[in-house]
Amino acid sequence: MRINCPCCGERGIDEFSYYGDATVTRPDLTSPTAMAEFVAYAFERANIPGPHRELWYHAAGCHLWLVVTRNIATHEILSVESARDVALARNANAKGSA
Amino acid sequence: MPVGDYSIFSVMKEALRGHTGWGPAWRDAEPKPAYDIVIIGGGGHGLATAYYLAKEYKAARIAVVEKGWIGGGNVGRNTTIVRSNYMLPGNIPFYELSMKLWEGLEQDINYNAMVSQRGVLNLYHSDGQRDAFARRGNSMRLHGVDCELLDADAVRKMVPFLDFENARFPVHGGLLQRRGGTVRHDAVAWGYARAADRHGVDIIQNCEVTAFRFENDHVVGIETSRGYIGAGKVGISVAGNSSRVAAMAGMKLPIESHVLQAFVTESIKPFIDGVVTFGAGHFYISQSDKGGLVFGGDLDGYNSYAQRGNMPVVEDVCEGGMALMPRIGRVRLLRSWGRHHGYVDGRQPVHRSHPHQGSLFQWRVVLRRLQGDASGGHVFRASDCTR
Amino acid sequence: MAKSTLAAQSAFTDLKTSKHAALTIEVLDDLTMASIASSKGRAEEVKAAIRAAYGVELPTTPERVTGKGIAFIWHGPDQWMAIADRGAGMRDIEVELKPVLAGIAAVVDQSDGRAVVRLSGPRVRDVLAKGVGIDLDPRAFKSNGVAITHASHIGIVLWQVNDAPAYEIAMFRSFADSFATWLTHSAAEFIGH
Amino acid sequence: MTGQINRLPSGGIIDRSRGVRFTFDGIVYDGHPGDTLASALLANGVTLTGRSFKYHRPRGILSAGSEEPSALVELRTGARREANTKATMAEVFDGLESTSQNRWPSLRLDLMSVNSLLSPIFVAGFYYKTFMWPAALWEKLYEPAIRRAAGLGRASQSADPDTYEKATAFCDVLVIGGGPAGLTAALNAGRSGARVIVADENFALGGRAIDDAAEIDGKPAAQWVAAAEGELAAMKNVRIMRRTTVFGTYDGGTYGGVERVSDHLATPPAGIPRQRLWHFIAKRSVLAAGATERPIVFGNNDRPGVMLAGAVRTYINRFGVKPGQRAVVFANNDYAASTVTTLKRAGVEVAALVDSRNAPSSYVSGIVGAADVRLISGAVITTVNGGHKIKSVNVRTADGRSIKLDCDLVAMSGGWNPNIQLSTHVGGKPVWDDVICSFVPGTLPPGMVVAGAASGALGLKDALDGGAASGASAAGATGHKPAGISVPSAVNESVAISPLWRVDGCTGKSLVDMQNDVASSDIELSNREGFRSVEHLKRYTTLGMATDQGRTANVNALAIMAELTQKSIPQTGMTLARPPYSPVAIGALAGHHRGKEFKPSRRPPSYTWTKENGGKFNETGLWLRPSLYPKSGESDWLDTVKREVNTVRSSVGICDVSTLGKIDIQGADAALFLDRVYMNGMKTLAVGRCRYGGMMREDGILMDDGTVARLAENHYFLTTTTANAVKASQHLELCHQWLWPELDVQMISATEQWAQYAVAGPNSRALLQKIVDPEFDITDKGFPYLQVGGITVCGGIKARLFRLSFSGERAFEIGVPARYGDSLLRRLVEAGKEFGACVYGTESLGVMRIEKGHISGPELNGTSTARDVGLGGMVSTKKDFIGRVLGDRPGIADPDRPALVGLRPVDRTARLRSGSHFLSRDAKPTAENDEGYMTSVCYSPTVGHWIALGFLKRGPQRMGEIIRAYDPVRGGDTLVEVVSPCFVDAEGEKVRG
Repeated sequence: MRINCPCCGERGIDEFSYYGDATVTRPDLTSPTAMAEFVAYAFERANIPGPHRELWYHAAGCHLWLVVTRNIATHEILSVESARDVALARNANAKGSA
Repeated sequence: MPVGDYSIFSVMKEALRGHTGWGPAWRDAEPKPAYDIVIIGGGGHGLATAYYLAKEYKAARIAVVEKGWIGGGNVGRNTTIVRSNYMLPGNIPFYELSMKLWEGLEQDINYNAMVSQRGVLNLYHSDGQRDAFARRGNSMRLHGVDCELLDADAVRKMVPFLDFENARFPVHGGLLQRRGGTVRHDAVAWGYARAADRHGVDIIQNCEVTAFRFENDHVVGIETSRGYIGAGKVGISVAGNSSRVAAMAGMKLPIESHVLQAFVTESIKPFIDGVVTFGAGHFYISQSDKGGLVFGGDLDGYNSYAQRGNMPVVEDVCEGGMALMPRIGRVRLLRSWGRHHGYVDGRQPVHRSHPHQGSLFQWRVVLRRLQGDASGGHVFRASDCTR
Repeated sequence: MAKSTLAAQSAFTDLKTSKHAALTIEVLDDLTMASIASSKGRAEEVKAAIRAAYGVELPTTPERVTGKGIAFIWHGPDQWMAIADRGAGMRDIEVELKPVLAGIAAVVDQSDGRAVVRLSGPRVRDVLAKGVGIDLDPRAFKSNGVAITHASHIGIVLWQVNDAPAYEIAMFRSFADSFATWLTHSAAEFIGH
Repeated sequence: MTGQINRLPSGGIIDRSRGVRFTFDGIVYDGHPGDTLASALLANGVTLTGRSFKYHRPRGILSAGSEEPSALVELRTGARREANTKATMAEVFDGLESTSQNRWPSLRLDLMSVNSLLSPIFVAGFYYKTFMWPAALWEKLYEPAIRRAAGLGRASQSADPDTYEKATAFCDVLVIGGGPAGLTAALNAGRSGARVIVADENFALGGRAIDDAAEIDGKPAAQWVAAAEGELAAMKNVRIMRRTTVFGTYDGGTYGGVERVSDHLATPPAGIPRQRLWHFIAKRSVLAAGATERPIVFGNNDRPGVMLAGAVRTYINRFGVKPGQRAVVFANNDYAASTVTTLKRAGVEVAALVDSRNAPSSYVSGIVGAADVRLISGAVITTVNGGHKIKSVNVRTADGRSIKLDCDLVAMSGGWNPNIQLSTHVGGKPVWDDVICSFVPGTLPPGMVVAGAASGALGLKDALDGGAASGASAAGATGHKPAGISVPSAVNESVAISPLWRVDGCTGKSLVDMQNDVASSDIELSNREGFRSVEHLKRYTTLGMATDQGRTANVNALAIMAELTQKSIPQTGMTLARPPYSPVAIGALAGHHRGKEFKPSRRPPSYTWTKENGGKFNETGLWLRPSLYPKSGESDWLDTVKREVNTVRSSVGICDVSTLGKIDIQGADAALFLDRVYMNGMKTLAVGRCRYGGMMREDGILMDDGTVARLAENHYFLTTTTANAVKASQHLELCHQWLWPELDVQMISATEQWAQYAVAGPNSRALLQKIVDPEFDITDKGFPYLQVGGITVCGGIKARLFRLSFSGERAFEIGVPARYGDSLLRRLVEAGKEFGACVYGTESLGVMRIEKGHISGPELNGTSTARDVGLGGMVSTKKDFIGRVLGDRPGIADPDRPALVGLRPVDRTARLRSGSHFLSRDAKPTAENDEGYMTSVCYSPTVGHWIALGFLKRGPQRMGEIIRAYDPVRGGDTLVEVVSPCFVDAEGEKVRG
């Protein structure tokens, strides 16, 4: 598998380390159901074949965290984004909707 | 009427008439409208579960439904090791029960699964690792499980061909479970299937589950590619597909499906006796009764349903192999394969009840461990029918 | 600065340098280096400050720019590594850059954190191919190109100095001798042992 | 020596001007460069090459390529001995030693061939049904016997003396196979300017064009191939790789290849590896791997002398060897008919062409007519007669008569199977092609096109056309426009076929998988017992699992199973191939990384000095950390540790702590960021001060600990443990980039910039005073405990000084730029002489931290919480931080969980051992009574006996209780007293003053 790092270009997966699901969002400590939310955040996963948004780290490269959308049934990589950019957009949305 | 019991006598008898008297090892059953218990997944755990259930509850109507052919999942894709040398309290009794079942398995199911207790030796390479293994070994002893902590000399005597001279991480010793070993993995599935079948279990192949049917929060049956099948209880035993099947029942599991590659070499004359695991790299190895070196190492490390891995892990495992046993350099890797299995932190089987009220619906997840197949079936049987 | 009585040790204690026609291996021990990481949202100011001080444009892609007696190597988004010869004057890039980038970037001395080797000659790409998974063909990688990657399990930053071709490779100092072992092994085919 | 009796006077592409001398089973033979071992043996009239796996049937050479299932030999001797080498792929060289396998005592007289007589018992799966009673005998008798009998060749018992390499190559177009399709693909892609790699598993290009002595562009194929090769070699953008097998397709256009760099030489030349593993990264690939001829399944079809028809042509055309004197050709297709012509041309008598089809095509009639060879249509060979050598074959004619034809060679052809394996490795599904009666590639891996025989285009013209078009299109897809497609002229052979998978009514075993001795009857048994799915068939009979990867067996087996179950072949299934395409040496896959180079070693700044002074190292992750500095006169490590610890506690010692992870954190939000990643507060840390800190994982488990120093308002410098440095840095980056990207934080690793030494002991300040430049005040008042500051040492070298202590003594850590690390250590040692200072390693460091009850790796073991290790009080409740919520989840917040205590033996002379479990004093040793375990132990020179730390259930409430430390794996069972984990200076006075 090769991942097209937005900074470094395409590299073999030996340069990256996989972290996991990128669709979960860290809950708010002050939520009344914080414990249940954190349990879901830390442990529960959809894990269904097909496109999967997931975090990878360019460990042997530029140290960028990436959001990779990858079909986990075929290993086809559909998109690669900087996690920071995705997170900033997520935060902006959260603010916008707040 | 096909030949019944397997034995050297029946084999000799059949040899004289060209083996024409053997019948199917198990019936290729057609689905009936309803069963008391339906097990989804015809792998090691599912078949063992059906067998132990059928053996104990003779009147129960039981079926195993399998989307492809039985034994095609993890039970047919692992590296054949059986052991109970785990550390954490919950695991040892589970796998030790399995070990005990393995030990009497062949007579119990009348099938030679070639359980071979040639020992599992986990090497350690530092004082810290030694202490961790001592802790594990003591834990095993407290559970009544055999194990020995060997020092470097004892290891050298046992496996003199390891790299003791030029190692980057020298071998300091090992934890040995003599009762650990290997089993012919396919035969586990076939043996349980045949034994379950002889107890009246319907094994329904090429039957894919597409949905669950619930009434009042109780499961009443499953929709399949071969029609609706009513069920008093349903067990899920589908390894890496657990999330997918559980999702049909509206459940989310603490699991990702990861791929683990395994490897076998060309057949060579006896080369290594028991199972050896490298404590400073991702490599473990044994030799099959056919002569192939069977080895594996680390997960590929990403979520996957593809049942195949990539090159970095192949290389990583072979690097571990060469570091530990530099005499395997000219032995050729013949075949690699991947299996996907559920992965939880700690990588252990998960037995859980459905969160819906009443817990009338059971599911279980079978992970990578062949070791747990026998006890998984047993434990599941217990949890299934004692409530 | 008072004259210190401490002696500097080369990062490469075991590497045999080479002047072979096929492959030249040199150790660059006397460098001063610093990491630069722009403060949040201040990258343009950082570029402007460097432009003003050194007359070069900091790259935003994996490239190297060279100014008078200094080079800047892209090191990730809004991050760079400044490199210069230390020389007899004991130049210290961290000390030099801190006032230039005060308040707009973090500057951290790396002069001793990295070991640097220079490889050049007609077989250099063949040698590097034995451990580096980067396409160094002239069509894909040019002079001043930069790659952060690994070589034979050792993290490196590699940049192309010229079309000879010559490359410089920086790695964490502690890895230098393992890198040297790999390099010696890989180069043996072309330059002997 | 009998001489090369079967060598033709001319022909082939061997180098007749030179000879090579080799041995097989100790007998010396001659061959030529360009020979394989198989061709050279055949030239010398050797046809018996080995014994089969299970029944020890005599075996010879079936094929001329990597699909060879039978002619497997041991090559070389001693440490270089390699088992199961295909004689058809091994190049001969001067001095080559080869040996037959799986026979005892000799190849001709193999006593194990008694198995053949027992073959009625040894059918597929027989062992599953037997050897069960009595149970004890399985392990004692049956299995050892099975294991001894199993296996083919003998692997070397010594470490592999050769070296291996790995390399990566990038290209626009990877052409897999250098036959006619591959060459036209490479030429057309190359001419467009694309970067092309053409890899062929053989040592010579040309493939079937040469094997069949075809005509291309009106010239003999060899001439055209040489010209094509010349043109390719002249292109700078093309790389020709011979002896290179592309063995696997992986995701993302990655292909694995292995180059047999030196296998054709007696030993690799200095500096050259034996083999090289290639990672090919290709934008596009052209699979032109050709096709493998199928055997036909009939009685004794595995006898030496039964060969594939194509192989017969290859031996004659490529190697100038005639594989027999009198041949019968047996085929179900047109393509094989030319074998007759080839044989005749080589002077081999052809007894007949036995064609299973009732009505021979005009193509076949034309050929046999011209060659004046008897054609027996609608006929089959039922049985081969003869053991080590063929004597004759029985032929059943169309009208059912049996006739006997004398011969010593059978050339058979059941048609051709495209070599589609590489198209299926990443999930491509092949499809059935009724025209060629085999599977052809269906869905392809991204970027792959297939050409020539691999695509099912068996004819030469089609292969050349397909190759050219594929090469051009693949290059075009990478942005290289060819000027036009150029294809040489050639004629298609007729490949018409009418399937014949097996001959019924045979006597003798009809082999399907020759290497694994799977016969047609085994497939019948498999069907009878319900093992009908292709995967069951394979696993039950071991069919297709041999070193040829089922290339000669799988399709025949499927067809037979389809026949038995009355299904079509595609309905019956297809086993998907998995890498490798042909077996790859493990050494090649490991490359450089073995022995000391298994992993890189990280050397700390004190490495040289430690070596010079006889210090020992231990492996901590990749680091080699000095562990112990024995002095002469010390009898064991404990003596050394005692001296080192006593020296530190009474005077001063020096320890290299450079390996700790060091991260520089700056930015306006640095304080806030650290507050969120540490469980304790960091905002409140004053500038110029240090604080111990702990990090959790989000699940509430303790991840790492270290110190945080605040160098300026927005500037922190933190350390991680040596073992967790990489993990911690990755975690912090995740927090920064993914969780809180809005924060202004810059994180830069500075681990390697600083050589850092702990200087510990009552005299530490006095010693440092001699190093630190005089303008800096490092008195207890001016530089108190937990102070940090920038200073200079030794006349102006910039340095950082920390007042930290792991030992519990007054102590400092001093950091200087790493290049001065060696020199500074020497200076410290020199300056320390007046205090009797010592340098100490991780052993003494460990002892002193245990004496102080400080946690380390054994306590930070991935399952412990802050509470477990006694740091519960540090956990902030005033802020959010990673792990805050789940750290309180029911499972891990259980107050009954084992927690940190100190332990000392009741009998003070007793030794303690880490890993012991705790039991109440009188409790039985059972799992239910397990109350925790000992994590760290040491002999404490300071208190004069062994001490320990451990996790004990409700431990902190059990001070003074006597419990058992149970250690059956080392025969230990010691009574210990539960005490505070801090054994030395509990009030912490020494550390401050």
